[in-house]
Amino acid sequence: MKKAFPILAILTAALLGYAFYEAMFVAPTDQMQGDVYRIIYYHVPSGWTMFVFFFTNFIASIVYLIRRNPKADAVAVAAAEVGLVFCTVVLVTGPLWARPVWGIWWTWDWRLTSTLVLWLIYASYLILRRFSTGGQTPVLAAALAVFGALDMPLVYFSIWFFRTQHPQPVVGGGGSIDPSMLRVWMISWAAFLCFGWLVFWLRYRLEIFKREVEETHSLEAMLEEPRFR
Amino acid sequence: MSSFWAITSATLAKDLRLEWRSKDAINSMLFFALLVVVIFSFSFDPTAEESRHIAGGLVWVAFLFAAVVALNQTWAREMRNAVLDAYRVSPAPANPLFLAKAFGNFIFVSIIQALMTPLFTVFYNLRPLGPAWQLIPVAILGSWALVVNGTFFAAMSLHTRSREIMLPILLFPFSIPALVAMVQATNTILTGQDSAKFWIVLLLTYDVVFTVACLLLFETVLDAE
Amino acid sequence: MSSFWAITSATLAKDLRLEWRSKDAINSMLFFALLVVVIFSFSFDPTAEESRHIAGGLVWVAFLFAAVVALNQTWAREMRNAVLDAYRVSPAPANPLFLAKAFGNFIFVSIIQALMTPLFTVFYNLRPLGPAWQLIPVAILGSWALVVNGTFFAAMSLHTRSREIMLPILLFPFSIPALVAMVQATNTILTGQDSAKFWIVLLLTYDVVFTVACLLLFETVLDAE
Amino acid sequence: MTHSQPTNGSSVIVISGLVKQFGRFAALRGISAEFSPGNLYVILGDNGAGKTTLLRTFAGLARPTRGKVILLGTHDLSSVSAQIGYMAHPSLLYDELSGMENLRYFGRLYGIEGDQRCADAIRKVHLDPSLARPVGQYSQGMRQRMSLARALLHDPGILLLDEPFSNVDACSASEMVNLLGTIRDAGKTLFVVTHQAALLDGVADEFVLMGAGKIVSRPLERPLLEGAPR
Amino acid sequence: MTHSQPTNGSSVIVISGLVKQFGRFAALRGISAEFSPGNLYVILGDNGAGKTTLLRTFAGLARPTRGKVILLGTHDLSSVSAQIGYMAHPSLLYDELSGMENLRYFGRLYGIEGDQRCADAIRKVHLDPSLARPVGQYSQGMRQRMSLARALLHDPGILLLDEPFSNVDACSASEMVNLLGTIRDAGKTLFVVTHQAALLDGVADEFVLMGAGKIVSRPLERPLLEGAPR
Ligand code: HEM
Ligand SMILES: Nc1ncnc2c1ncn2[C@@H]1O[C@H](COP(=O)(O)OP(=O)(O)OP(=O)(O)O)[C@@H](O)[C@H]1O
Ligand SMILES: Nc1ncnc2c1ncn2[C@@H]1O[C@H](COP(=O)(O)OP(=O)(O)OP(=O)(O)O)[C@@H](O)[C@H]1O
Ligand SMILES: [Mg+2]
Ligand SMILES: [Mg+2]
Repeated sequence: MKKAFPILAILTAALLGYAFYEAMFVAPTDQMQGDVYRIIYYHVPSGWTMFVFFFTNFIASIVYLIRRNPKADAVAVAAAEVGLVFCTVVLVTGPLWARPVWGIWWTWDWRLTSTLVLWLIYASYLILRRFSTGGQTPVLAAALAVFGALDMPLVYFSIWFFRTQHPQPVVGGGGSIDPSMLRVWMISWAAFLCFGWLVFWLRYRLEIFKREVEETHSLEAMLEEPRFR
Repeated sequence: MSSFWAITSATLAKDLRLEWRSKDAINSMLFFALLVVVIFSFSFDPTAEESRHIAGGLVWVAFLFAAVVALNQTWAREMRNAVLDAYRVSPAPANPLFLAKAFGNFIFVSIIQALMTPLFTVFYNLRPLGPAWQLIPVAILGSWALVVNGTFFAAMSLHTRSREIMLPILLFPFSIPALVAMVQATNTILTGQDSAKFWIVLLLTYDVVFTVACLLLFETVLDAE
Repeated sequence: MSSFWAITSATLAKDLRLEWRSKDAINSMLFFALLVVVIFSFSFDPTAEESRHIAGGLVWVAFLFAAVVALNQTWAREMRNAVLDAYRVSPAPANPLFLAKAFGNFIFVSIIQALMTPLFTVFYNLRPLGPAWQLIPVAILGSWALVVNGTFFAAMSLHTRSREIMLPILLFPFSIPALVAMVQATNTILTGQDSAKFWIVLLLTYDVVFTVACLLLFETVLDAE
Repeated sequence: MTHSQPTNGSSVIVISGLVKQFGRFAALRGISAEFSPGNLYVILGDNGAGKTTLLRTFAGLARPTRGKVILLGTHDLSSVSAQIGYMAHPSLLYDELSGMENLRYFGRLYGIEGDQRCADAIRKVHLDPSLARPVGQYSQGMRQRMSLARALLHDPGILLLDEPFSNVDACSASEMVNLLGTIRDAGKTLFVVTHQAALLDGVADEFVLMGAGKIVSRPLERPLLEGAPR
Repeated sequence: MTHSQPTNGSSVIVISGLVKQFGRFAALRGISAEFSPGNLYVILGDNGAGKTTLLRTFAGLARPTRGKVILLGTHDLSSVSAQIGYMAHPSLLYDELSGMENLRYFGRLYGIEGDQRCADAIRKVHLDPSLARPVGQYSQGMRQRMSLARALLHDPGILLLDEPFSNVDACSASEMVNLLGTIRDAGKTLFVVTHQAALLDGVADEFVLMGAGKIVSRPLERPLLEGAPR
């Protein structure tokens, strides 16, 4: 485990560098938007990665509710945190891009709104984890995660019913893209996924480690005699 | 199954009796809702044409906040003297308790709505240009959406620190889709520009999905210690 | 006199400690503020021209909501385990308790305001056309008006008998002048059409009158059994 | 240390290796024991010994951190909850309702209809079923007795009573003891936590002494008690 | 019936014709009595006899419907409240604060600065001042003792204790009794409501029996008690 990490880290860094190179220098310039569009190689992969992690959180929460396996809970926390970070990236790169292209930072467009809702939901998930007292945190959090996952389809399927300013999804939607751009997209996405997975893995290890430490402490506490009655 | 409904109705009857004795929730909701109506009518000219455009938002924000005030009280009553423990050791299943609480809150919110709607209509000089009867399903589905999730999250926030503020923190993000649907449906009906059908269907879906989810998960949340 | 302030500050410190048991409290408040603003933005189209006209109303409704959430909590804490009796048997006078509670709620509402104002400004694209600094006294005086009466009436409502009659019937008409003044002052400053001076003076008078009244009457209310 | 009773297929409660932790603090530190039906067990111990925590795990209100509780032969405590009567430190009653209204509600949770059984339960603890005053206005001892009535209402096979006699006057307490004796003689199993062991001398079948999260001795060599139990 | 003590200028508490009604129900039905300083009075009586109500009128928490309470020579109870220590059925403590934090706050109400006296009060009831756990997580008996510590904190001249020993284990209870004895010997006046009269046998100066809102007999002929009080 300890040896694997540096190797993976180096590989990921290399992949990220390569993706950066492809995005900045290899991919063709957009006819309408010029070079600003290159932010797409960060915006979109972050969006996809975020979905991957939120979905992981959902699955892990379900597993936890059924099996009550603490590892599933550790996966759920880690996934929610990493997912929230990528969601933040989407929410930051989106307006950065919107400003030159649409002329405004933000609009209450359904797609943007739903991304904000997603962010809020997972932020409240993490806040609940902070604030709940005692040993029931994982149960409550898992229940909340299920609610979050249920909210998403409602939010996202309604995209098809709206005319939004935001481009339609390429996969399953009406959008289309140049194949050479698609290639770079895929590379960036792979790089982001690797990076996300690496961070997630670290966070997961940390969580497991924390729990082990707590376990040891509580075992110690059990052995020592109480100081008073 | 019949005992399921017997317990639900017994719990609901008990809650209504308690509320009738103290009038806690109703009073604070009513007070708050009245203030909201008055504030808004003072703060801008309610006879203006555009009032119709924002009325949906006003009404539902007022109800949402009023509901939060009431929902915060729901479970507090069960925590005093640890009465909830008495429910938990009994063979009664968890869901009747949840349904009774949700129905109870639904009744409160409906009462507030019944009282406030005439006020709003008068103050804002509202006259729906679309089919007015559609407001009734919107009101029912919308209130239920607020209440079913609110009851669930209020139960959740029992186990947290700073309980009162936890409820809106959990409830608001999850109810945004429903809220948007309610507001849009109301506005569409009031302005009569479009059909509210899509929004009503969305609300209905939301209600069904979340009621089922609450019923499936409530026992877990109740028994978490 | 010095013991008066010592008790006030001890009580305030105790309340803040109870409230701030965790360092995350501020985070959760920030989040709460964000949610309220977002909820409003969904419900009203904030880019509309008239947003400036209704902004005063919106802002104060949001603060009122935050205040109600805080006020509901204030005395409930003292009733648990009958802790209030411990205060009443002590030689400490009643008013420090009242002031501490009012200050505590004031701090809470002020933090929410401080967090929410920038958010509102951004989301609603607000730019006061009148003298912006006047918003500060309006905010302070307005919050105090909300909080001082709210604390008093929340204390009254401890005794169920009086609560039924008192809370909506008294608090409501009494708060309206203050609310109107706050909303009008804010709107006037935002639109820059007029001078807000009259409203500020009205608020100030209201605050002084009601603070004195509360201090004079609080002991009676507290000792009523 | 843990238990000295022969393993017995018909035990009402079997616990093994029971540990309950609150954060870093262990309230129960590995308890194994068996309890046979039809007995009245008196649980003694210092404040903070873990008596309440033990009763709460029996009632299914606290989930053990480690270890098992088998109640009436099953792990699934909720399936046998109709057989459990639980009385706690707090009254578990709605302060704003009268005694009768309280019991009527709790009766419904157990499928009990009609006022007859509620009134009987209230009379058993020597209170007046027609008292209209809300429970919040009862005196402490009256509330305590009403709480016992709630626990007895559905005639459970296992009664878990957490300090039923505290705040109860001497005369009512001895009546309550007789009542518990009658219930035991009807074949029920009772667990009574108390600090007034002498009161139960006449009816207790076995004294269980707890200390620092463990069962210290059982049956108790009773250094505190004078008379021998039946 | 009412009292049999000679009227005495130096009485700490004089009550005459005390009536307390809750709606139509009279919890105190015309009590007159005097209590002299430096004594430990034990108040006995059935549940609902009015003991708690009597202590609450002494403490100024309940206003008599009729009749008078003169405390340390004055009618104005709030002017002598620094001389009163009161312990009730509920703990009068904030569940979310630790014991030390609780006492520190209540100390401020009496003008007590610094942790020394708070820690002393906690040690007096055999708890640990450094325990960081919030009081809500204490066991019932620990909370009860912490509540006594709160009442003792400002070293009051008159102590009103409502069932201090309920839920307290036998060993701690006898330590508490000794503590009360010491306090009495330091010249304070104590009123202790309890249902465990036998516990206080050794230290009580006088037993006061209440029944149905009246003082039934005083000094008590003690049918319930074996040993003679000092
Ligand atoms: C202002 C805030 C914005 C937010 C919150 C946002 C959010 C998102 C999200 C969550 C996704 C991934 C969803 C999916 O793959 O279905 C996405 C994809 C995308 N965004 Fe944005 N976006 C923003 C602005 C923009 C702008 C200004 C543009 C360009 C004009 C843009 C272009 C795209 C494109 C092309 C995709 C890929 C669509 C796909 O194939 O799925 N976005 N955006
Ligand atoms: N929720 C909790 N969180 C943390 N600690 C707890 C909690 N509940 C109980 N404890 C601790 O567990 C220990 C045992 O508590 P328990 O209530 O079981 O004692 P007990 O034997 O019933 O005492 P008593 O006779 O005073 O009622 C105590 O030290 C208590 O502080
Ligand atoms: N707020 C109230 N409203 C109505 N009746 C009350 C109220 N408080 C007490 N009572 C009634 O007054 C009577 C005396 O109550 P009190 O609490 O003084 O009894 P007590 O002697 O302390 O009993 P216990 O030993 O059970 O604590 C009881 O019948 C009680 O129901
Ligand atoms: Mg206990
Ligand atoms: Mg009493």
